[in-house]
Amino acid sequence: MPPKVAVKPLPKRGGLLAGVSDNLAALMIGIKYFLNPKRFSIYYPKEYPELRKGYRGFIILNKQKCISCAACARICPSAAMKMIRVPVPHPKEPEKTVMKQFPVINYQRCIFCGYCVDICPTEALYHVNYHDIVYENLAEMFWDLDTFQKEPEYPTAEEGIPVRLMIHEEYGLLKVPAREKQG
Amino acid sequence: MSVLDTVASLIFYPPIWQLLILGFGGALVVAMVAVWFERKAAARVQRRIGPYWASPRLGGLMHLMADMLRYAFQQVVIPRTVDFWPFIAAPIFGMALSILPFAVTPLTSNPNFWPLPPALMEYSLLVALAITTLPPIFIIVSGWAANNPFTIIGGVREAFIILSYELIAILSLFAPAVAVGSLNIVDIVQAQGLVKWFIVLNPLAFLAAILAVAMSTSAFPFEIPESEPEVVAGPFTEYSGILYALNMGGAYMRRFVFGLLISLMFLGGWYPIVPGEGFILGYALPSLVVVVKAVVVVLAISFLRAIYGRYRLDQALDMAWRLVLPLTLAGILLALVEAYLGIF
Amino acid sequence: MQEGKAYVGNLDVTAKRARDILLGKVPLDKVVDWATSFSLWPVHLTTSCCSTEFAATFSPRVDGEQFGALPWVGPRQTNLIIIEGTVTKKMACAVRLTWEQMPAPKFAIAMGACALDGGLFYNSYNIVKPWQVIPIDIYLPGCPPRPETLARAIVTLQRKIRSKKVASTWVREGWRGDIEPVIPKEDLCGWAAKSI
Amino acid sequence: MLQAPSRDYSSVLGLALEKAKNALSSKGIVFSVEEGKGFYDIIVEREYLVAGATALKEAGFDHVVSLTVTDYPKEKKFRLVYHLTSYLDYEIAGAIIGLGVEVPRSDRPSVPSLTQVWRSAEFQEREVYEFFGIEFEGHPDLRPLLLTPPVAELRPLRKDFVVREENIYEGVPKSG
Amino acid sequence: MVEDVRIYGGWKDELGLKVVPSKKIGKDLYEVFIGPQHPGSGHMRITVRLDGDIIVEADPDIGYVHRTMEKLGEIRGWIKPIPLFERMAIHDACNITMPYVLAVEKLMGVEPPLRAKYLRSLLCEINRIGAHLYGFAIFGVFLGHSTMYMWAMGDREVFIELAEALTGARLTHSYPLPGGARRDIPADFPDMARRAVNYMRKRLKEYEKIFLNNPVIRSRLEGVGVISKGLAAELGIVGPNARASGIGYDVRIVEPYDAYPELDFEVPVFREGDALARTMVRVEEIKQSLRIIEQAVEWLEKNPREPIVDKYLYGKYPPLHKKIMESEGRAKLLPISAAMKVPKGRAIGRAETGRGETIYYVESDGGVNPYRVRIVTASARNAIAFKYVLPGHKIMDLPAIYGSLDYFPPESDR
Repeated sequence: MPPKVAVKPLPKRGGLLAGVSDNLAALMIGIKYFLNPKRFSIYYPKEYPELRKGYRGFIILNKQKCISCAACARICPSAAMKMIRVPVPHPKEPEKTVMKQFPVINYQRCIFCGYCVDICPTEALYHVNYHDIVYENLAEMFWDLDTFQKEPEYPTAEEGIPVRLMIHEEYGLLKVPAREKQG
Repeated sequence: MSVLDTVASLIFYPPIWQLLILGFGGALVVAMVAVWFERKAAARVQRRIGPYWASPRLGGLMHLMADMLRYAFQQVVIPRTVDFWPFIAAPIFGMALSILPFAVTPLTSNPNFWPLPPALMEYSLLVALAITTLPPIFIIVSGWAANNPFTIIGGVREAFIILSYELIAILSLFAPAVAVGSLNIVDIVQAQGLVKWFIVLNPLAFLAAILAVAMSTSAFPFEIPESEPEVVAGPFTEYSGILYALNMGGAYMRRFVFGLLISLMFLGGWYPIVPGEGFILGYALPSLVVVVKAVVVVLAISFLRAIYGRYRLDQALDMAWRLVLPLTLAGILLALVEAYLGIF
Repeated sequence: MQEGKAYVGNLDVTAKRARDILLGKVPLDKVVDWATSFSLWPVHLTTSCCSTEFAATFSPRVDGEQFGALPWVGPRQTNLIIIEGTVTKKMACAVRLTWEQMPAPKFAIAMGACALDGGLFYNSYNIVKPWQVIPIDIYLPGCPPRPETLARAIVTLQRKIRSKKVASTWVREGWRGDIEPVIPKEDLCGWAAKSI
Repeated sequence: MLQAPSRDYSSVLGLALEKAKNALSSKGIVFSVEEGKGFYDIIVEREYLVAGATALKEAGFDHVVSLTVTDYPKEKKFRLVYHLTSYLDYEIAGAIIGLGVEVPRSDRPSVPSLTQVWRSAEFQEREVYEFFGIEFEGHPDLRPLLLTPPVAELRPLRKDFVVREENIYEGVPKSG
Repeated sequence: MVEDVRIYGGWKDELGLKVVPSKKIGKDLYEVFIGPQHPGSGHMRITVRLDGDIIVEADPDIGYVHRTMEKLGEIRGWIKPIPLFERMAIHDACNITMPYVLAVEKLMGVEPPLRAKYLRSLLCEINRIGAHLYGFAIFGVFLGHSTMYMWAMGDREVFIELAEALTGARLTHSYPLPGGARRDIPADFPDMARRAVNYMRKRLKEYEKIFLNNPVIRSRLEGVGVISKGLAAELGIVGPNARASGIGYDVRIVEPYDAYPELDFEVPVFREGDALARTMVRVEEIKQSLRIIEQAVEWLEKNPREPIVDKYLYGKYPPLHKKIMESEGRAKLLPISAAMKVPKGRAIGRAETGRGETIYYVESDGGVNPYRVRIVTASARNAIAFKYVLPGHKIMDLPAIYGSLDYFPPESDR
């Protein structure tokens, strides 16, 4: 069945009777939700949503896998990723060093599009599944090579318990604990 | 009589006493609870939490205290373009006049605790209604004094709204007086007794009164003078800090005053408690019942925020003149019939 | 206060103590900071497309009102400005004017990559960076940041106000003078008088 | 009229081109057709622009979708195309036909405004005015639309306004 | 005070619903600036001149979010502009990038595999629902109905969860690529989608009770901001706004793309052209989008998984990439795509976004960058409606008209 255009009449409502019944219906549905709000709000610092595995959160570098191809820096739409040259031990002669280039990232600009992760030929870059970290100054947001290899501290996880929002037919979203309670 | 006695008698003179306790203390608490309920009930209907983290055990009631304190300590910006004295004076006078009706409303039938001398009590309804018509004038003044397109449009809208609701409010609150044949609030409450409440005997006037209160205190769906999408915050756009808090509080005080009047005129006042002798039985308990009924009315009006949007100005005026005014007149007619039948 | 002696005996000590309480402002500071931190009302200024996530923050998922933050209509009654993404040269004037209209103590959150270093528009000819226009307290990475990130920013700002006594210092000492915006107002709003 | 089955777009486009050609030739307008992917551009001389627009409007092309201007600094010209389509004429609805003119790249390039023909071109002509500096003669309200005057004076969409792109080693603080 | 005022309006209406008064009005007009810091404007400004309560002249002043998309599109290669253009309407991300991808596909002459087409259409429809719900939310605020705002935003989260499960990002999916899509559906996706569809159908009935049939709201919408069919065609109004005026125009029908020719759905059209009709079009479109999601999910579940990128690209995949595609359903990019070249030519790509038809004119000179990208979004074409529809209405109708036009400034300003 191909798509088609369908002209529809606008539902008309009028008259005193419809006016009274519509007012009552609106009031009733308000009272219905007042009595049973079916809410799924997250009490934020005490609860936080645990995101799915494929979520595109902060990007972390696995230095061992990096082959210095610079594809990530070239695909980055906001020029947040840059290559720096650092000395690393020579693969065959340990006392010598060679210059090798690695990516560093500027989270002032990163837009979390994940192109760098997808273009990396060796899967040296990966996402962590959290995103809610804030900064009080701009300089912290430029990650040098050491910071880029560590997953960032996640203060929310220390304060709260993880919950998961499930899609539910009755409630829309339903808040369930992400993990079993310990002990 | 010593000076101390004079001071004591002044302080314990019932109108001032009631004004201080109910006006500055009680009404402030009621306004806080009303705003809290408005936000919390709307949040429940809207499937979210509402104010919470300032005091999780009280359900976020302290957030309102925080708001009030924050306004109190915030900078008061007075733009160079405003008319200085009216700009400052309007919210203060508006607030003062909003709580003045507490000084004339009796909350018990025990004459020892009436705020006015018994001779004046004959006209207590008239006096209370007369005072309630004053505060909106200061809203208009504040709108004009702020000298900003939005405040001026807001002030004009307020004026339109006043014209339409004033008549309805007064007529619908007079309906019980017509039925009973007295302008004394105490008489009207006594006439209602335990069961013959006017909400049952005259639902038309009650509905009209509720609508009039919603209009006069710009509750939804009649929140037209402060309609955000066109006129930002209406007459209060330029106000900041404590002056804005006074303006905001004034509206809720007025709602509470009207709530008191409705609870007395339609909801049987202090019944089922029959006031007796002494402070507890004669004043505290009956007034508590009246206040609780008034709070229920206020909260019910606040709840409408979650259900309705706002009317357009001309639609609201149209509704007031074409629908609610006939309703009020029908209510008066009903009251006349009841008076003729001699129910009271 | 020692038994029975406080009122009559040692007037000096009592007066001093009273002065400490009233003028030392120790509890008053706490009250001001507490009240301000739980009453951060963001002004309605949508600079760019992060406003969708700003809207989502104040929607049922992460209800921003649970922190006492109530998005409000006019700048005069608010004390928080959330820069929602890119600030263009045309918008920068509005941002600055709104900031100046807000009564002190006031705070600012810059949201999203565009508001930090331009994000995708780092070399665009029509943007300015918000930290050049107004002083910013908290920065959020992401494009756009998640609603939880904005909630985190509000929580962090609340803690900052309480721990560093930002609001009470501001109340006592007037305008916060430590951060000067980079771009002067004439450069931001000068175009309004110009026409071609 | 509205019961649209799934149609073959290319045949509709062919029909629309025929209709446009007929309308223009009946007014005696000289034109050349250039093919693009999914549309045709009809390029006319500057003096025929208003007449051609009127003819196309009569033929059923009732609104402007896009006023597309491209700068060719090497050939010293702007290529200015009104991309048109139709809502009300069902036969050609959705087919994009461009009515174009080539403007020499002078100090103050100008073309006659087509706002009087298509009201929908009004804002787009203002946009082209600020981005390219092309003036539209007879436009009722020619002001910059999107940009502030200082930025609009740069004429940012011309090719000689260059935006610098960073390379992959640039802007890194010196650190280990 | 303004002298010598131009009077617009006086448009005759076919249905005889409204004729804007075009009387000559004297000097004492009242000028009100709505925006940019204004609860009723968003990121734009409308200069409104009032005669009493009646709007005489409205001058939309847009461009507060102009972020130079067309210029930046000329210097960023062929892949990088996808996230860039997405920022025009981030809650409608897949739809707004589709036309660009389609135009590049036309220039390159590639055709995505059928599975990728279905995936893209699926995400487009999820985004369309999200965009319409966002529109409802803003509309609710404009009419003072905060419950509608919260409900619509809350239910939008359901579809954002769906999109997040599919693409890994809440709003900015950057999902379509020339010749394919980026991720295949996860295993639990079909169940989630079906639950979301059933839930939304129930909720739409509740929306009717509290918002659409609410007498207060209806009185604000009926007969307000009427755009007749002729006026809509003359001003070039697009999308749901045009369909509310009786114009049965939808890119999914006139130039079908992706999987739409194979799907069964209707394009709802109303004739009234007032604010209520524009609202109802969106409600009906949500219903149709739910149908499309059901069909697309069923197709994706029924048919075996296949590579979701173009055959040529897949042929160049190293074994690791192929393994990832099979195990995670994630399409890797090849380093060549950072600097790919596209044959010379001109192409127009267009798609039906949540707010209407969006057109990208892409010109290539055979290099690594597009030579010219011209973007005309739906909101950009609807902006002119403010100038011609507002005059003659009361100032309190402004939010009702603004909200019903579903105007989104970042999309309009590009």
